[in-house]
Amino acid sequence: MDIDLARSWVQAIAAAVDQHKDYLTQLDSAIGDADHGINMHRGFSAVTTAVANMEADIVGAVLVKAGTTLISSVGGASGPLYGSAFRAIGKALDAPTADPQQFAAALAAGLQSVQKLGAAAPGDKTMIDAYAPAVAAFQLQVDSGGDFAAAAGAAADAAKEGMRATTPLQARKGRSSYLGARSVGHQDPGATSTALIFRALAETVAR
Amino acid sequence: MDIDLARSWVQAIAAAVDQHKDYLTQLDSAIGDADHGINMHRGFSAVTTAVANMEADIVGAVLVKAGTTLISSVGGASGPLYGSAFRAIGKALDAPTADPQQFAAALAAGLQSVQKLGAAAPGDKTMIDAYAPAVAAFQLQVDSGGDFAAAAGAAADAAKEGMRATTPLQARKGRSSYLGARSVGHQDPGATSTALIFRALAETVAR
Amino acid sequence: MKKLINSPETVLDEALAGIAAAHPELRVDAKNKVITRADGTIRAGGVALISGGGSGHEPLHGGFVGPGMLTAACPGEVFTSPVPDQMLAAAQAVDSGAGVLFIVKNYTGDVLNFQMAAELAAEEGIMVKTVVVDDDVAVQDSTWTAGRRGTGATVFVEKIVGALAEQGADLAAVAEMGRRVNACSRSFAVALTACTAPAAGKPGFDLPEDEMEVGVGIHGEPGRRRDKLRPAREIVATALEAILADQPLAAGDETIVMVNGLGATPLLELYVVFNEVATALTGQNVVIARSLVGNYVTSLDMAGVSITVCKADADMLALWDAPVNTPALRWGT
Amino acid sequence: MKKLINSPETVLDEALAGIAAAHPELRVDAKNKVITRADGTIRAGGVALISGGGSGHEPLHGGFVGPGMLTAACPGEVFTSPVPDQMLAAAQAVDSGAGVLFIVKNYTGDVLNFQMAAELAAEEGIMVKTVVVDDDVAVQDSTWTAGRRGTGATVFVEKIVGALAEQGADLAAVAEMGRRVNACSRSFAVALTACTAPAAGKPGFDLPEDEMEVGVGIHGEPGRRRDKLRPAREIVATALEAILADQPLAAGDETIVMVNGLGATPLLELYVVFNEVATALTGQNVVIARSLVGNYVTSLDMAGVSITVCKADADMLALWDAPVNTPALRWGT
Ligand SMILES: Nc1ncnc2c1ncn2[C@@H]1O[C@H](COP(=O)(O)OP(=O)(O)O)[C@@H](O)[C@H]1O
Ligand SMILES: Nc1ncnc2c1ncn2[C@@H]1O[C@H](COP(=O)(O)OP(=O)(O)O)[C@@H](O)[C@H]1O
Ligand SMILES: [Mg+2]
Ligand SMILES: [Mg+2]
Ligand SMILES: [Mg+2]
Ligand SMILES: [Mg+2]
Repeated sequence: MDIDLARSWVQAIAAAVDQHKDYLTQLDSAIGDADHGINMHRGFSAVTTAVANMEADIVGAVLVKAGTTLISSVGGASGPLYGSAFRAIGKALDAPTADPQQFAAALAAGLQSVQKLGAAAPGDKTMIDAYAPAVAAFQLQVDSGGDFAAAAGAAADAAKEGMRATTPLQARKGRSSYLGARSVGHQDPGATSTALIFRALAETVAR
Repeated sequence: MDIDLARSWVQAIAAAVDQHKDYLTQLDSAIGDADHGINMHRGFSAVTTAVANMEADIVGAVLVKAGTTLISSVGGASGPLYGSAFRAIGKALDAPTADPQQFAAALAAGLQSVQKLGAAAPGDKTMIDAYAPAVAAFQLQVDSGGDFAAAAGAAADAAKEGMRATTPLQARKGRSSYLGARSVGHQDPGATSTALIFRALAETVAR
Repeated sequence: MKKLINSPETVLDEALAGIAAAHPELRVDAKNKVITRADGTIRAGGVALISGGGSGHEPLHGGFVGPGMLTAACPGEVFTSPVPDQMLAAAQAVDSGAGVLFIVKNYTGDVLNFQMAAELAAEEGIMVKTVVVDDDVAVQDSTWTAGRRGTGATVFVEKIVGALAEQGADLAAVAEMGRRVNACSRSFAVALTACTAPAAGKPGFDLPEDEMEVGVGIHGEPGRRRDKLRPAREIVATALEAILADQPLAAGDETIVMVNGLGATPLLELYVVFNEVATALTGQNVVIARSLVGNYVTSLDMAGVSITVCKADADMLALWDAPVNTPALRWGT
Repeated sequence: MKKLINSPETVLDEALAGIAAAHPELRVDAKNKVITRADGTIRAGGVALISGGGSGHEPLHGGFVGPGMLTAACPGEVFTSPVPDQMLAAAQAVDSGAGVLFIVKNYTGDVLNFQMAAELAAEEGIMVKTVVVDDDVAVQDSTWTAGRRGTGATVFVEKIVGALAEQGADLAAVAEMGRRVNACSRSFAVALTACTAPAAGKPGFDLPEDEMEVGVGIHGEPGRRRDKLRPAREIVATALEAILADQPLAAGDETIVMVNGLGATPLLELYVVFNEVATALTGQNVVIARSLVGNYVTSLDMAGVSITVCKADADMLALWDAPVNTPALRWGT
């Protein structure tokens, strides 16, 4: 991964969020407050602008900028969580390029930072349920010799599976937890946007 | 007409209003504020109670009482208007009985009092459009030798016709006048309750 | 019908009991349905102000009873004017001998019932004058109608006249000021939804998802015409056009402006509307000297807004600023 | 969607412009989205109170900025917590050196964003303490949830703590009082209709004509359960049962009670509800020492009501009675 690829990744996320904005909001309408698509859209639109012409000499600079921008523009629960994730990922990538092993470690640092901030565990029906398996799948591919594209593809698939697996869960964190048993049967909006983020990574890397 | 008949008349009005309450409200909903049935029902329920056990030695006492009770319990436009009408009718009947000629004059006094208070002319789409033809028809029957029952029957028919004739009119008085041309095509609620009042008279007298 | 009530028949009595429980500064005469100030009435020799009208417009009128505003309010059944007995009882309760001013919104029912009350009060030796409020420019030609409706300007009349009465002005002066305030006030309203009167049980009219009623009153009746729903900016332009056509305003004129929610409109939206009104008026160099944004003259659960503009002179502005201490309007000391 | 707006994207900016135009006593920083008092900030050496949250709950929080209550408010997008930059800008604008108290409703988003702001402010050398309000007993077991939501008690905390700050108490004392008020306050809400967020464009949920959502929050989300619509008396019984189960009240206890409309509920109905609350509590010899009935913490155009009960001690009652001068709450001198 290099600086341009990092930039392409966040731009690809922005495009995906733009496309799936109403879907994310609709998911959040069922078990939340009907703003997740709007929040993500506001955030990644700002990110696109922020990273467009920025000078960067390390990969992480773009991602730290993305994270900081998310924090400053999203609000809600997802803003600080995704913002910290991208900041942590970026901080771990302090060179002009990153190899798959380094990127795996960075993704893990991002996950850790979300969990530190939000205190959610796997199974709580949050973005963690897509993020954690994605990180694990990425690492597994890298460890078994897979290249960046293979790792990112595996991560995207795992995130999607994790996202799907949130449907039968009862939420224990975030706004949907207020619904108690009524949160069962709905897919988590944050897990869904996390799946978009990893799919965007896979597609960017594969290009 | 004697005291018992007067009492029976207002009780028959109360019964008719009770039966047609929702219909009156529905008519008022189209071109007014959806309370005419409720208003009339509140008023004539109070009248029923008020005249139930009252001592009276003249016919008018019952009707004055009815009018005073309407004023004290109805509110809205119809309360003072019907209240004054019944008070005026009652004041004109200061004997234990009244013959058809006397009753015709009393009805006319009632009409005059409504017009003095409300300043509506025939054709303004108000209760006047049922009341005025009823009074005229009653008088006509009496003048041509008809008995009380015939006169009351003619009045009821005329009131009903007058009520029907309000439908194509544009309102110029009361709340429905605010609708301008949009009031056209709806039957006036007050003309409808007036028709009920004269029908109740005809049925009471015929019994 | 979705309402937080026990039964349509008991709404008014129970709401009055709630008002009594919530506002120790008010006294609620449940039998006569009269709301007065708990601390007696008014200062000795002062003119008493009595208003009233159908319920369903809260905080009007009960919420405006208190020092600097009304002396008494007479709530009728929902959307039905009160009966004369109420106003008579109120007048008897609060008259200091200096007389009472009836503040009446121009509806046939209200006018007739207050008129009967005035006659009854006169028979009891109480001096009565009446101000009829008729500010709604949606109702145009009074030879073809019952005359313009009384709506938002009622708040302006009650506040300004209340301050004058508090200063000890006599009945004639108080009534004259009421007429002046009314004469320089205009209102216009639009509704996005119909309201549901508890006893009627269903909305007063059906309104498609993309339409609004233009020129509505405050009793759930349809307006002058139906139109496609438009952006706030265009709605405000329509309302101001009607208001200014009837009462032109010149550069430098000072106004009191109320943007009033009809019941179900979020305050957030009322501020959006006020922004449009302010932009439009200040664009013509008209000064918004004072303003109210909120729910003051409602129409149960109707979604919509009314805009009232009063071209105020210095006297009126000074009286506006005078202290007022009521449940719904409170400032100064 | 029926809204008096120009576009979903511009609602917040335009509403803030409307607030600025309507309230000369407030200063609205449109760029940073911060509302402060126009007359500078607070008295020298005083603790500043900053609150904020998603928009759509007006008058909360901007309507509570003023002497005796908040120093600044940070409105987020509709139903979305503000971003840390807003609270940082607010803290920088109003800190007198005595520190700022963040009053935060307990939602993951609000808590995280205020937490980040607190870190940023600390880096700027501003002392910050935070009170998290979590009064909603509809959310029960915090090991299974994000913890109880913050709703109506926010008004109590802001008012009482605002009075204490005005008296010159230091940051620790002010924060401690905030925690005390929160600890003795409980809320419960029901909704008769869903609300529609402008950007979402349609109601958050479908609710049949004869059903209600029981135990809702203030963000348009469905409640704990759905139930048949019931008379006000039974709804109040359900709410008080939940409140009293969590915070028992004994005969003689003094309370501050708020019956709060969620946005589209007529004041007439709120008084009916308050009457039921008053009847129930006084039936148990619990004293309603102070009360609020009206729209204070709304949920856009949701029809429904929340009931908040604070078991208040003498300090709290005295602070409650202290003067307050904000757009939405005003009394004393
Ligand atoms: N404590 C948490 N840890 C991780 N993710 C969380 C947490 N709380 C909420 N989320 C995620 O945030 C998503 C909601 O984001 P969003 O709708 O933007 O914010 P809000 O809930 O404040 O409206 C949820 O679907 C969930 O995946
Ligand atoms: N000026 C008037 N003269 C005669 N009848 C009138 C007048 N104004 C209104 N009405 C009658 O009153 C009826 C409405 O009565 P009601 O609904 O009880 O009162 P309100 O209009 O105050 O709600 C109208 O249908 C009309 O027949
Ligand atoms: Mg959300
Ligand atoms: Mg009517
Ligand atoms: Mg009526
Ligand atoms: Mg949100």
